[in-house]
Amino acid sequence: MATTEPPEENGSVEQAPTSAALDRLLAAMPDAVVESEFQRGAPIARVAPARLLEVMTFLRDDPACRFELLSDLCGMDLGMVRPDGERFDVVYHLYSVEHSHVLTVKTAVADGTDAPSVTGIWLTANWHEREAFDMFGIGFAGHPDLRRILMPDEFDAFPLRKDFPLEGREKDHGYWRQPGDDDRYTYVAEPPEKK
Amino acid sequence: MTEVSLPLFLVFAAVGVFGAVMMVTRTQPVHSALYLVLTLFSVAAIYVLLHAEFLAVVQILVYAGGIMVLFLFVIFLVRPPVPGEARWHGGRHVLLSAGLAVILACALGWHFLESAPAAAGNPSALLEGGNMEQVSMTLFRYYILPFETVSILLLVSMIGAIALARKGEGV
Amino acid sequence: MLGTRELEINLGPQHPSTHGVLRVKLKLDGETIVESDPVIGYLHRGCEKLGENRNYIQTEVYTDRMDYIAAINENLVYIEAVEKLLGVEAAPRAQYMRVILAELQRIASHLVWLATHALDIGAMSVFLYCFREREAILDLIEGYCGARLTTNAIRAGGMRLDFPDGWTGAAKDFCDEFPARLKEYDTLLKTNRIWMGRTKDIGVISGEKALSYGITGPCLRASGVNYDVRKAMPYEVYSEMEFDVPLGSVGDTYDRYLVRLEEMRQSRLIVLQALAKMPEGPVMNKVPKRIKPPAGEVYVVNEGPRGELGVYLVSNGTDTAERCRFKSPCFVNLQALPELAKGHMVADIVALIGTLDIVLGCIDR
Amino acid sequence: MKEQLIQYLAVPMLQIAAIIGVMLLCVMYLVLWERKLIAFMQVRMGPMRVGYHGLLQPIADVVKLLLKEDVVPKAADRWVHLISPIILMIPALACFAVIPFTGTSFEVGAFTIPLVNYDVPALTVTSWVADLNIGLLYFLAISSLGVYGLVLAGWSSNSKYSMLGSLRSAAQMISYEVPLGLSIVAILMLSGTASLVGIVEAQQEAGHWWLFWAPLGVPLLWPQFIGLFLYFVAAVAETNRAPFDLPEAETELVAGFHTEYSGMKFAFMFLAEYLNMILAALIVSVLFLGGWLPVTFGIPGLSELFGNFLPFLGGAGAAITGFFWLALKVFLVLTVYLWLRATFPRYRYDQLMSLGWKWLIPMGLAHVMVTALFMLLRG
Repeated sequence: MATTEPPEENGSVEQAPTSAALDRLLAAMPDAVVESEFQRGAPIARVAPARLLEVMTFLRDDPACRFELLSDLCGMDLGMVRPDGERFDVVYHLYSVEHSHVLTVKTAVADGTDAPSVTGIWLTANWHEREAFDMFGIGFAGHPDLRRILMPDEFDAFPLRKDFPLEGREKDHGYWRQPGDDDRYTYVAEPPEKK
Repeated sequence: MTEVSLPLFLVFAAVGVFGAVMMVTRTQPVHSALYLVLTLFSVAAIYVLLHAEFLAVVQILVYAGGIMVLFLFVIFLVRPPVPGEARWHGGRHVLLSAGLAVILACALGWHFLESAPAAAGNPSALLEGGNMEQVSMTLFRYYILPFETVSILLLVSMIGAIALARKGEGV
Repeated sequence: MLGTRELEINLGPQHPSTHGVLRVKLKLDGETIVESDPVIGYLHRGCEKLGENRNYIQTEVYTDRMDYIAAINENLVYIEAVEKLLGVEAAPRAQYMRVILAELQRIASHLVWLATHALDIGAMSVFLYCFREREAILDLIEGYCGARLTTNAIRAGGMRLDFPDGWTGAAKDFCDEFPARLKEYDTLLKTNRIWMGRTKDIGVISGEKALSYGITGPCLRASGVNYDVRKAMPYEVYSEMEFDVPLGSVGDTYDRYLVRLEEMRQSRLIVLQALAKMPEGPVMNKVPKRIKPPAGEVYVVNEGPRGELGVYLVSNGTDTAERCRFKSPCFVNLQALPELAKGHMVADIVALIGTLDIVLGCIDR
Repeated sequence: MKEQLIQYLAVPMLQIAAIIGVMLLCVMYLVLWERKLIAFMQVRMGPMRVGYHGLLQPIADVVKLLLKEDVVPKAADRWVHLISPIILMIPALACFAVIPFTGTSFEVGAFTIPLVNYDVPALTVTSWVADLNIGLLYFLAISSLGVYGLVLAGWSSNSKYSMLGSLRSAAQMISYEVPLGLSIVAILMLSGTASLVGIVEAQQEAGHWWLFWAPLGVPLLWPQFIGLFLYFVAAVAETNRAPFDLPEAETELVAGFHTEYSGMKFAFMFLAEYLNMILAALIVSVLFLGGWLPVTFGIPGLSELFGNFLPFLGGAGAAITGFFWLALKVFLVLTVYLWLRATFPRYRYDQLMSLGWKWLIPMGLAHVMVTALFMLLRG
């Protein structure tokens, strides 16, 4: 390494970032990638849900890409940012141990529709997709065991959605919220009397 | 000490019979097994009264300490603890077993009446001192062939049982 | 023949060796595990939701509470993400300080792992020996930032304060003494027949499978895959440090044990190098008081003691993140537990939970 | 008749009371010693608060256990749950009946108990309750009954963890009974008797402990080290102590068979475990280490000197000396016992089984045969 600072730390705008993996993907499947960009030096490719599995399989198996590791998979609620488009993004952070390069793949999902499950490509997607389902209510078509993971099974909302209040709802987990003396809440089994 | 041993014998015999009856009538197999242990103990105590201490100790060591523990083991494994699952089987079985018991009692009684006087008069004479030497002499000197035959027989049946049990596993 | 039924037992959430509030539903045939299903979420505190409702500076506090065994590493990865989002860099001296603290924290975390792992397998003394050394590290950390566990030590742009007087000497003393202590653990465990019997060939996972499961950190390296973020994508001043990445060959519990022990030695070397190379100078670069990064997103990964720690921050131009995602290595590693445990015995499940080195705060977030 | 009644009824009763009392005290301080010793090995202090350096800690523990609420699970089999700690205790105590604590017997002259004016005839008091000619077998038989306590405790609690613990203990006990028995066969052959008193006397006659038995006159050609090792390993396993503490492996089974026990019942189980440890150490001392014989035994000159280092007390001095030497040996064996716990990780169930069946039993058989061979060669 020539510089003491790793390149990803620079984040300089003047230097045009490049990514061999993104170039390879754009060359091999130009019609699958809806949009590609660089954010703080990291390549991001947006893919339509219909082509996602195809793209992901290519990214894992192509010798120039070889993304063996699905570093992270998460959902994102863009309800405020993108009011007219699909509500959710599913974000995949890929890493290749062989080439030591990264790629972020995104796919947009509307509320109530499913994203394709990548559990067949990376086993690790199983729990990540369950978490995305648990937190955002994003469905994953083809997931072997899509149930809640962090929240209790009987929970009926999706807490990471932007419309879910930070302090919780009137009634959660079977208990009612009752305002206490000092800005704190207590939780009671019976609905509190409205004053 | 004969005057002490008779009442003791009666006590142990009563406990033994009580244990046996309770064993048969319990619906919970673990309780049955416990009563059987009680019976085995009473029998061991009676051996001691007959000056057959070695037999008594072996009775406890082998039956109470070994075999009955295995019994419990099997009961646990085959039947997870669901109390009161076993039920009373009713009339026919009772009649049948009572009949068999009566026949057995008659046979034993007849046998003792016929051949008792010679031996029963002085039971300790049968096993002089009841110690280890006596038993080992009997087993390993006078009856060595039958003893070994029986052990081979037991070994064969044990191997057979294992083979049967593991049949499904392709061993 | 006599049929035996499968026995279902519930390991946890209140159980001595689940390292917190993990619950594992086990199906047993005798003592052999047929099926296991980890149930998590008992410690879910909504750190991500909080991160989207608090500003960037406030959110750092929550990172302490995720992996509370290795808070500095969590701080570091989060602050790196914020710095990258802001487009600032840490002061050079601060970068060395971060490496020193992060590596000390890694040793402390590995010590907790070894302590609890050994205790799970019944080696009681190792537990206390490890905690003795960990205490020394925690004293150092407390000496720097005033807190033992919830450090909150790192700021965007550098460090809040320089090391206090005498701190570097104390750190060096610890490093000098540490190899002898490691040797003590080796005498107790490394060639102990019982220890080897309990860990060899337990929970074997191939490198390929481990990658597919997303396993990272020592667990991945024990399976022979050479992936260490400190080498692959060096951050801070790791590119200047000389150290080896220990690799395993079999991918069993024993290999994971060896790899982690060697990592402690390597971490010690890194601390010594960083202490020697650390330049003088300010520890803080100029950073605006209110952190309001321009819109955009970053995904930053670090090598935590348990594996690849990731932070995904999406900024919308305000002082609050639009999306604040914490990728937890424990969460991912734990997912492989059913695969590792299959066919082993009940006693092994505690060895396996131990070898994955999970922290429930990190899993549930 | 009156003499007989006192000799065969009153004296044993007093002996039994004395043994139980002393042993309970021993258990209390054995626990303290364990905590202190392991604390020392683990660079910590151990109990320090109650009394000087925690010397009164055992008493505080006993009081605590006595006052604790006795919790019985709702679904437990109440009767079995109640009797299993008792079943554990009885064999542990009963075994002490055949242990010779010291060699010499006291002659107690006739005296009159004041107040009631009851004349007591002259008596012979020994340090053992009974010297059975099948003493060793009696010990084996009675100690094998302790497993019922464990098994039934686990079963009656109606808890899966307890159940797994008791299944393990049953399997473990049965497996290790065999090597335990095999390891003492050689001693039986050497002594020519199964009486524990007889075994010590045989060592005295032979002029050395059985541990240092020198076949064909060659020292250390085939000493009983193997027998001692086998016995010790099997005894550790029988008493469910580390590294064989699987039935109560706290990291796997919470507390194994006694998970659902509290208060007095738990105290009983705890007592029984430590009584069994003391018993095992006593048997090791008697069989292999020469019982009440002094540790300098076999060294000319010294053994006479230390055989009775309280000569001014006469017979009582010899008895006290013997008791001292036995206590010392037991203490050392127990210390090794505790040391194991601080050092070793725990075995796994299947490893334990294979160790027992594949290693200890063949070793035991071989040991018996080689010893027998040497005895034959000697003629």
